[in-house]
Amino acid sequence: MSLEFLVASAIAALVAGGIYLALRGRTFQVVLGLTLLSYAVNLFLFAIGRLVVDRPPLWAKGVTDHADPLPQALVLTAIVITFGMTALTVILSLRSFLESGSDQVDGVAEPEDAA
Amino acid sequence: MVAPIVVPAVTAPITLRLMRRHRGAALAISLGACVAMLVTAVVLFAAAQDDAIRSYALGNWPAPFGIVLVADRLAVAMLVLAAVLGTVVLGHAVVTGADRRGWHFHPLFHFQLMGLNGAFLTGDLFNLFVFFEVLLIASYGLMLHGQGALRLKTGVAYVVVNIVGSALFLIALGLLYGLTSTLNMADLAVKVAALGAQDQGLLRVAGLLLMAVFALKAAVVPLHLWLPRTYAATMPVVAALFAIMTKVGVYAMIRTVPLIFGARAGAAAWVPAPYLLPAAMLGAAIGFAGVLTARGMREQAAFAVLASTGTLLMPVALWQEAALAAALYYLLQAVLAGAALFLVADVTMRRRGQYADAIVPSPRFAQQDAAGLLYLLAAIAAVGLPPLAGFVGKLLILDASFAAPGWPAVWATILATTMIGVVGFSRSGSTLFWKATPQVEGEALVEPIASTRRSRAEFIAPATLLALLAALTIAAGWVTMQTGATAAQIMAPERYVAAVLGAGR
Amino acid sequence: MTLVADIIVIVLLLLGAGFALIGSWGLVRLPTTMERLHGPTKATTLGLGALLVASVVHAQARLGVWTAHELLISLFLFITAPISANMIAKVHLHRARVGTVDEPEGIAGPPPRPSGDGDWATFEAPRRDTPASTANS
Amino acid sequence: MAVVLLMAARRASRQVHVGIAAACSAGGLAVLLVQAGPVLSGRTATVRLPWIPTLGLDVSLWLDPLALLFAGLILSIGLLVVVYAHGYLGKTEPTARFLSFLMLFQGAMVGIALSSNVLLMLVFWELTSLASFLLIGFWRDQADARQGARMALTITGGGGLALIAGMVLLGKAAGSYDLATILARADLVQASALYPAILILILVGAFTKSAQFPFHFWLPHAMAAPTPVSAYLHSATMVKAGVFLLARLWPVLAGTDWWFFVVTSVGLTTMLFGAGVALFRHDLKAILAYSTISQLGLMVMLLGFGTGAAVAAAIFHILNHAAFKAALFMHAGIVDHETGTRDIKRLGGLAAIMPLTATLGVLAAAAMAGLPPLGGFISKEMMLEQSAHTSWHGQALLVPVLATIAAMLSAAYSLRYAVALHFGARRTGAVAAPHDPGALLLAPPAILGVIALALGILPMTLAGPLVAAATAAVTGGAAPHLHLALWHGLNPALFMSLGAVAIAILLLWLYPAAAASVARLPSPDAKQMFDRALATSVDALRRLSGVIHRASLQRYLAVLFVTALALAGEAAWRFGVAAGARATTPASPVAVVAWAALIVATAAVLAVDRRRYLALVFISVIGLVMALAFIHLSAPDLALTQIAVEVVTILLMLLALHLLPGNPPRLSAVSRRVRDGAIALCGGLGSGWLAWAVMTRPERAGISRFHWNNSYSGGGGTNVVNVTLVDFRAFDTLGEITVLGIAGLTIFALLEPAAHGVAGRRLREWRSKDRFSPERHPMMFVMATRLLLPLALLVGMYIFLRGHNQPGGGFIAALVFSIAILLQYLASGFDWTDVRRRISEHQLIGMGVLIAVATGLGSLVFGAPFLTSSFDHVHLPLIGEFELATAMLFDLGVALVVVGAVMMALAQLAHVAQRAAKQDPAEQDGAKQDSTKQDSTKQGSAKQGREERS
Amino acid sequence: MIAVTLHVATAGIALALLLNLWRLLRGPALGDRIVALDTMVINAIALIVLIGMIGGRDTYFEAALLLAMVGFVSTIAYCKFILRGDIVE
Amino acid sequence: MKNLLPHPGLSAMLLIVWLLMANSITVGGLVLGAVFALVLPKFTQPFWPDRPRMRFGRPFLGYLAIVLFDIVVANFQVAWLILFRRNRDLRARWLVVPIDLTTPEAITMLAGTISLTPGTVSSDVSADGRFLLVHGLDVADEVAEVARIKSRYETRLQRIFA
Ligand code: NA
Ligand code: NA
Repeated sequence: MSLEFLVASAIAALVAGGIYLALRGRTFQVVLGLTLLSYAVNLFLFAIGRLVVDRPPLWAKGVTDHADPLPQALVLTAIVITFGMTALTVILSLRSFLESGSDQVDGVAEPEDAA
Repeated sequence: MVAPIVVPAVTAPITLRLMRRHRGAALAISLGACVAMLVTAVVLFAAAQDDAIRSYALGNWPAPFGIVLVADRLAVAMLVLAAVLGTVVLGHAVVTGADRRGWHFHPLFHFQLMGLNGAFLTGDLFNLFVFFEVLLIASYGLMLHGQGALRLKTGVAYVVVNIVGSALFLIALGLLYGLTSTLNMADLAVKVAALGAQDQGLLRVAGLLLMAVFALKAAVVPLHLWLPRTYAATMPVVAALFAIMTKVGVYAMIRTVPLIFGARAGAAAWVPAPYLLPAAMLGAAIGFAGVLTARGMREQAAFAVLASTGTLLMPVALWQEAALAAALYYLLQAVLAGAALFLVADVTMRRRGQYADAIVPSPRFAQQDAAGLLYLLAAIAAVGLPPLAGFVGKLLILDASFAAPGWPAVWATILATTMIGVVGFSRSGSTLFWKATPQVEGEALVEPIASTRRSRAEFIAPATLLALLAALTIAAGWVTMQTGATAAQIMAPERYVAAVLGAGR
Repeated sequence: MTLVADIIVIVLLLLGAGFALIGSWGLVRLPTTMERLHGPTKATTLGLGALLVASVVHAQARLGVWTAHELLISLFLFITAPISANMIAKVHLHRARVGTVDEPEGIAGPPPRPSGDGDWATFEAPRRDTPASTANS
Repeated sequence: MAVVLLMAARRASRQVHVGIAAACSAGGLAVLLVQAGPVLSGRTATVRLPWIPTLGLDVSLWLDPLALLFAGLILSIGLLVVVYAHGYLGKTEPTARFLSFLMLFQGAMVGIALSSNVLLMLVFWELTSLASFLLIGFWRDQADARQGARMALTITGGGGLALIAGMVLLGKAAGSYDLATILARADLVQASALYPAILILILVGAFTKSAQFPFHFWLPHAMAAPTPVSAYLHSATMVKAGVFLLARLWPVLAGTDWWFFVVTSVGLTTMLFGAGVALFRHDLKAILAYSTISQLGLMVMLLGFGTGAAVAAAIFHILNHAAFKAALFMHAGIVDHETGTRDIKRLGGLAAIMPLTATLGVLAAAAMAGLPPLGGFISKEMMLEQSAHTSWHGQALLVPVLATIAAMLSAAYSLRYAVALHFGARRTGAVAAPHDPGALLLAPPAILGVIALALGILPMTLAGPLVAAATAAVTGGAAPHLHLALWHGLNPALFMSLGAVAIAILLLWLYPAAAASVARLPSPDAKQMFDRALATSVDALRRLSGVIHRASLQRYLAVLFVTALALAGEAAWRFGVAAGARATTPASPVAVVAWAALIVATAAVLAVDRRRYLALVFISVIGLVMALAFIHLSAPDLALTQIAVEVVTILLMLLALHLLPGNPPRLSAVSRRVRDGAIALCGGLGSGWLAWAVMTRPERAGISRFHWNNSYSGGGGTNVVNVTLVDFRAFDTLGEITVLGIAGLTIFALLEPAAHGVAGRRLREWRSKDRFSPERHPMMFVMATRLLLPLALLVGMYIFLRGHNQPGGGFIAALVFSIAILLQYLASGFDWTDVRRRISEHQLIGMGVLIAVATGLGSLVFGAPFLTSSFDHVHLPLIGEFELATAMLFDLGVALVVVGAVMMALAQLAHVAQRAAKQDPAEQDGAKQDSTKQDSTKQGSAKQGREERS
Repeated sequence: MIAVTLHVATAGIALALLLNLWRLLRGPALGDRIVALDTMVINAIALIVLIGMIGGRDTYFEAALLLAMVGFVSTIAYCKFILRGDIVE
Repeated sequence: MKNLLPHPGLSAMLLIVWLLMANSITVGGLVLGAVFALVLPKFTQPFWPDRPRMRFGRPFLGYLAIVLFDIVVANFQVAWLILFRRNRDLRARWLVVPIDLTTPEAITMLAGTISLTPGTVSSDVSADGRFLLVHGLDVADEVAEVARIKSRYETRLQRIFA
C-alpha cells in the first residue's frame, strides 16, 4: 500500500462520514459531520502539494528537496478559519436550542420533557 | 488601493472599543468611515476610467508569488456599489436604532464591508476564499443580529450550508493548485490554458465545483434553497446589506470564468455554460413566483433578490460582451432595488405593530401613504417596469441576448416572470397599503411607531436608494457606457493577465 | 565510543518500545478499569522516558550535539500522568458508585471508607479549609 | 412631457391642485396648437435627446399629424376631465394624489403619442398601465376598486410585456428602434422570419390595452374607478392607445394576410360581442364599458381592413367616440352623483327633473347610436361602407352582415340608455329629488356633446384636415381624398344603417322578453373566473414553493451535495479523471496502523453518532492521527496547529454538549438513512479519487519555488510556512484573524443575551438527568495546573519567538496561551479564574487586528506597499545576534486575536449557564418583557459589569 | 543496526496503538476508553520521537512537547464532563 | 529581593526549562530566559495563591533520586505482572493512606509520586484531606504497603515542605 492510497482513502472515509453526519437531524451530529468534513478538506488541501516524507519545509542553504510549503500555509489558514466557524456553529446551535427548546436542525419543536 | 480594505479593518476595532462609552463618537467614526470608503471607491473608479488595470503587490511580493489586488473596472464599480449601499444602510440602521438591538453591529458591519471589498479587489483565488470567509462570518453575525428563536434556527442552517460551501471551495481550489501550482488568478489563466489532455477531466471537475460554490453564494437554483428563509428571518436592514451578498457570487463567476475558464481553458472552457442558463431561468421563475406567493414583505423581498439574480445570470450565462454589459447594469440596479425593498419592509413593519411585515390587511398606520409610495417605487424597480432602472436593465438584457443561443427562452422567461412579479407586487401592495381593517381594541401588543419628525427620518434611506435608482435610469446612457467598457475589459482577459503578471509574460 | 552509544541507544529503544507495548498490552488484558490504569501510568512513562534518553544519546552520537530538550517531554508527562490517572480513577469510582451498568467494580471491590466520618472527595464535597478543598485559596 | 408632481403641493387647497393640473393640460394643449399649423402642412416637429445610445433608446419625440391628433385628444379631454373632477370628487378626497396620478397618466399618454422611438414608447406604454392601476384603485377601501385595478394591470401590463418583446423584435428586424426608420422598412420587416411573432406580440399588446376580445374583461371592472377616470382613461384615451399603436405601426405591419385576418377578426368579434353584452347590462357604467369595447372593436376592425379609407373611418371614429363616450361617462357620473345609483332599472324619467343632464345624455347617446346629425352617424356610415367592400376569406357577406348586426345592437343599447333613463316613469334611485348639478360637472360633458354634434354638422371644417393628415400619416401615403358628410347618397351603407336602427327600435320594443331570456343564459363572470384562476394558481404555487423551500437544512445540504456530485460526475464522465504516473510512496506499517485507526475511528463516530460523548472521543482519535500524519508528511507546523486546535475544539464541544439535550432518539427513517448513506458514499469515493488523481500526478514547478528561495533572503525566516503566513501571504492571514475576531464578536453577541428571556429561563430550569460528583475542583488537578500555567506560558513564548525559523508562530503560541488559561478555568472554575485575568477578550481582538493592520500600514510610511516586511539582524553586546522582523509584530497581532477569540468562545460559553442561574427574578421579568428589543442602557450596564470583573 | 532497531521500536509502538484502539472500541467502561485515549496520546508522542530519530532531525520536538503538555487536557476534560457535566464551573 | 524574585524555585525551574527548550546555552538565551523566569512567576502570581515554601536542597534531590529509581523498579514490576500474572491471581486492593501533610501542594506531590511508583495509583483524597485512596495492582500486605508509602515518600516530603 502506498501513502497516497492511505491518504486518499482516509479522505474518502472522512468525507463520507462527514456528509452522512451533516445530513442528520440534530445540530450536534451536524457539527460532528462538519468537523469530519473539515479534517477531510484539510487533508485534501495538504495532499494537493503531493506527499513528501520527512522533508519539512524549513529553509537551509542548499536544500532543495522539501515539501511544498504553500499548501501547508493554506491548510493552516483553513484550520484557523474552520476553528472559528466551528466555534460559531457550536455556540449558535446551542443558542438556538436554548431559544427554541429543540436541537433539531429543522426546528421541529419537541415537548420539553423529551429534550 | 488597499484603503477599501484597511479602512473598515481599522474602523471595526475602533468602533468596538468606542461603542461602549462613546456612542456618539463611534457613530461618527462608523459613518465617516463609510463615507471615506465611498470617496476612496469613487477615486479608484475615476482612476479606472483610463481603462488601465492596476495591480497592487501586497507585501511588495511580485505576482504571482505574493497576493495582488487588482483594480479593474469591474472591481472598482463593485467597490462603489458596496460603499454606496453600505453608507445608506448604515445610516438607516443608525436612524432606526437597529444597530442597538444587539451586540457589535458596527464592528460586524465594517468587517462585512471589508470582506466585500476584499473579495472585489483580490486577484488571488485563495485570498478570495479568505475574504469570502470574512464576509460570510460577518454576515453570520449580522444575520443573527437581534436574535430570536426563528432567526437563530434559520441562522444554523445558513451557517452550516455556507460552511459546507467553503469546504467545497477549498476542494476546488486545491484541485486547481494541484494542477497548476499557482493561486494567482492571472497566473491560473495562463497555466490552465497550458494544461495537457490528461488533466482536462480534473480541470473541469475543479471548475464546476468552483462554480457550484459561487452558485451557492449567488443562490442559483437549485442551490438557492437557503436564501428565502435566511433573508426573511433577518433584520430588514441587514438583509438590505445582504442584497449585495448574492451578487458577490455572481461577481466571482464574472471574475473567474472569462479570465480562468475562458475560451482557452479546454474542457473547462466557459465551464458553467450548459447549466447556468437553465438554472438562471428557473431562478427568475422561482423568484418571481415567490414574490407572488410570499406571506411577508421580507420573504417577498428575499424572493425578489432571488429573482434578480436569476434574471441577471441569464445574460451572464451567454458569456458575450454585450450581454455581460447588460447584466452588469442590471446587477447595479438589482442590488439597489433589493435593498430598497428590504428597507421599505423595515419602515413598514415598524409602523404596523404586531402585523409586522405580514402581507395581510391591517388597520391604517402612520405614514402609510409614504410607505406605500416607496413600496410602489421599489416594486417597480424590482419587477422592472418603467420608469425605473429595472426596466432599462431588462430592455438591455432583451436587446443584448437577441440571437444568442436560446434567446427565445430567455425572452420568454424574462417577460413571463416579470408578469408574475407584476401580479405579485400588485396583490401584495394593494393588500398592504390599500386594504384596511378596522382597528381592533387592545390589539396593539407591540407598539407601532407613530408619525413624528424623527420617524420621518426613517424614510431617508429607502428614498435615497430609490433616488439612486432614478439616477441610474436618467444616467443610463453613461452607466451603460461604463458597463460596456467593463464588459469589454472582462472579455479581454489577456489585458488582465498582462496587467498583473507584467507585459512580458 | 560510537559503539557504546549505539548499544545504549539500541537497548534504550528496545526497552522503551517494549515498556510502551507492555503498558498497552496491560490495557488490553488486565481485568477491569482500575487495573488497566496501572499499565499506562507506569509502563508508558518509563517507556517514553527510555525513548527520549535514547534520542538524546542518539543525537549526541550521530549529530554530535547535546540535545536535552527531550527530557522536557518527560517532565510534562511526570506532572500530567498522575493527574490523568487520578481523574480517570475518579470517573470509575463515581460511575461505579452511581451504579452504571458498563462500569463494573474492580476485583478490589468498592473502596473502603476513609477513617472518620467523611467520605472520598468524589462522593462528598471537599470540606472547606482542608487541603482537599481549593476553594479557600 | 407634462408630468407635474403635485405631491409637492400636497397640503395646498384643491383649487390649487386643480389649477396646476389644468394649467398643465392647457399648457400642453397650447404648445400643440402652436405646432398644429406646421404639422398639418406636412412639417413634422421633432425633439431628440440622447439617453441610452448603446441600446438605441433615445428620448426622441415627434409631432406628426397622427401624434397631433392623439395628443390633442388626450390633452383636451384631459383638461375637461380635470375640471369635471373638481366638481366630482368629494371634499375629503385627496385631490393631490388623484390629480398627480392623472397627470402622470396624461404625461405618459402624450408620451406614447409623441414617441418616435419604439423603446421609448414602451416606457410610456407601461407607465399608462401603472397610472391606470393607481387610478382604478384610487378608492382603495373598495374591494372592487382594488381587484379591478389589479386585473387591469395584469392584463394590460401583461400585454405590455408582449409588446416589449414585439417591439424589440421589430427593432431587430428593422435594424433600428427609431420609429421613422422602422416605418420606412416595411419590406424588411415583413420579409423577416420574425414577422409573425412580431405581429402577434404587438397585437397582443394592442388588443389587451384596447380591451379586444378575449382580453376585454378587465375594462368593465376598471369602472370601479372614479368616473373622471372612466371617462378619460377607459373611454377616451388609454384604451385607444392600442388603436393608436395599430395605426402607428400600420405602414410596417399592415397589408399582409396575417394582419387582415387577425386584426379584422378580432375587431369584428369584439364589436359584436361588446355590443351584445352592453345591451343587457343594467349598470350605466357597465353599459358604457361594453359599448366602449364594442366601439374599440369597430376601430380595430377598420384598421384591419388595410385600406386608406378604412383608416380614415377609424380615425374619424376615434374623434367621435372620444367626444360622445367621454360625455356619456361624465353624464353617467352626474346621474350617479345625483341619484346615488347607476342601476338603469332604478332610474327613469330624469328628463323632467334634470333637463340639462337629460338633454346632454340623449344627445351623446344619439351620437353613440349613430343617428344623424351627429358625428357618430358619419363614422358609422363610413364603417358600414367599408365593411360592405370587405370579403373575409372569400365570404363577401360575412363582414357586412355582422357589422350591420353590430351597428344594430349599438343603436339598441344607445337608445335604451337614452330612453330608459330619461323618459317613462320617474324613478330616482336613492335620492328623492335629484337635480341638475353645478356648472363644473355639467360644462365639460356639455362641451363634448356640442363637439359630438358639431362633428356631425361641420365634419369637414372641424376634422377634415386633421383626419386627412392623420390618415396620411398612418398609411404613409399622401392625404387621401376624404369626404366627411352626413349625406353620401343612397348607398349600401345607408340601407344597412337604416335597417340597423329599425331593428334596434324593434328590439327595444321586445326588450323585456329578450332580457329575460338572456338572463337565463349562463353568464360566465370573467372577474370571478380571473380571480379564481389567480387564487388557484397562487395557492398551487404557494404550496409548491412551500414544498420546495421547506426550512430544512437536511434538504439544503442534500441538494448541495448531490449537485456537487453531479457536476463532478459530469466532468469525470465526459473527460475522465485518470490517475497520474507519479511514483507513489510506499507506506510504512506504522502508517498503515495510523490509517486503520483513522478509518476505525471514523466508522465508530458514525456508529455511535447519537452517543455524542463517545463520538467526541473518537473524533479525538481522528485528530490525533491527523497530527501524526502531518508529522510523518513533513508538516510540523500543521501538526502543532492540529494538536492545539483539537484540544480547544474538544473543550468547546464538551461545554456545549453539557447544555444540549441528552442522548436523543433517532430521527430519520431507514430510507432516509440509506439515501444519505448513498450520497455520503459517492461523495467519499469521489473526493478520495480526486485526491488520488492529483497526488499521483507529477508536481509542477509553481509559485512555491519562489517562496522557498526567498524565504530567508527576502522574508528573514527559515520556516517557509511561517514566512508565507506572515509575509508572502500575510494578507490571507490578516483576513484569517479577522474571521476569528468576528467569530469571537459574534459568539459574544450570541451568548451575552442568552441569560435573558426564553433561553435564560431554559438555562435556569435546566437540570441534567445524570448524577454528578459533588467535587468541583479536584485537588490534584488544581495543584498541577498551578505549576503548569507558568510552564505552558513559557512554552508558548518559546513557540512564538522561534516561529519564524522553526515550527511555531503566533497562532500556535496563542493556542498554547489559551489552553494554559483554559486549564485554569477547567481546574479552578470560572469565577476564580475570571477575576484573575487582566485583559478582556474584546480588547485582545481589537488590539490584535489593529496591531496587524498597523504593521501593514507601517510599510506605507516608508513608501512600500501594504504589509511589506522588513527585518534586520541586530547585534547587542552580551546577548549576541538576534533578529527583529516586522513580521513578528504582525504575528503578535495574530496571537492577540487568536487568544481573544478562543477565550471569548470558551469563557463565554462556560459562563453562560452560571450567569443565567445567578439572574435574580426581578431582572428575569424585565428580560421576559422584551427579549429582542433590549434597551441599550441595560446592555451597557451588563457590559460594564463584565468589564469591571475582567 | 540502529536503523533496524528504530523500525522495530516503531513497529512496537504501532502495535501498542492498535491495542489502545482495541480497548477504546471495546470499553466497556467509560474509564477504559478514556485510559485508552490517554495512552494513545502517550504512544503518539513516542511515535513522534521515533520519527524524529529516524529522520535525524529535531523539527518534531515541539509537536511531542505540545502533545505531552496539552494531550492530558482533553483527558481531563472528558473526565470532568462525566464527573460534573460542566467542565468549567 | 523578595519582591523581585518571589519564587526562586519556580524561577529557577523556568530558567532551566527555557534553556532546555532552547537546547543551547547562549548569553542571549540566558538573558531572555532570565527575563521570563522573573516575569512569569509574577504574572501568574494571582493564579497560585499561597505558594508554599519549598526546600530545593539535598532532601529534594534525594527524593527525586528515590522516585526515579522507584519508577524504574515499578515499571519492571508492573510489566512483570502484566506479562506473567494471571488475572485471577492478581491481588488488587484498595489502600487507605492516612496523610500528615497539610498543604495541597505537598499532598498532590505525594499522590503523584504514588501514581508513578510501584503498582499503585492515587485514586482519590478524602473530603477532609486526611486520607489518600490508593489502588494497588498487586498488594500482598496492605498495612506494610501503606507503611512503605508513608515512610519512603511522605516523611521526605514533610522535610521538603517544612
Ligand atoms: Na391598464
Ligand atoms: Na385601466
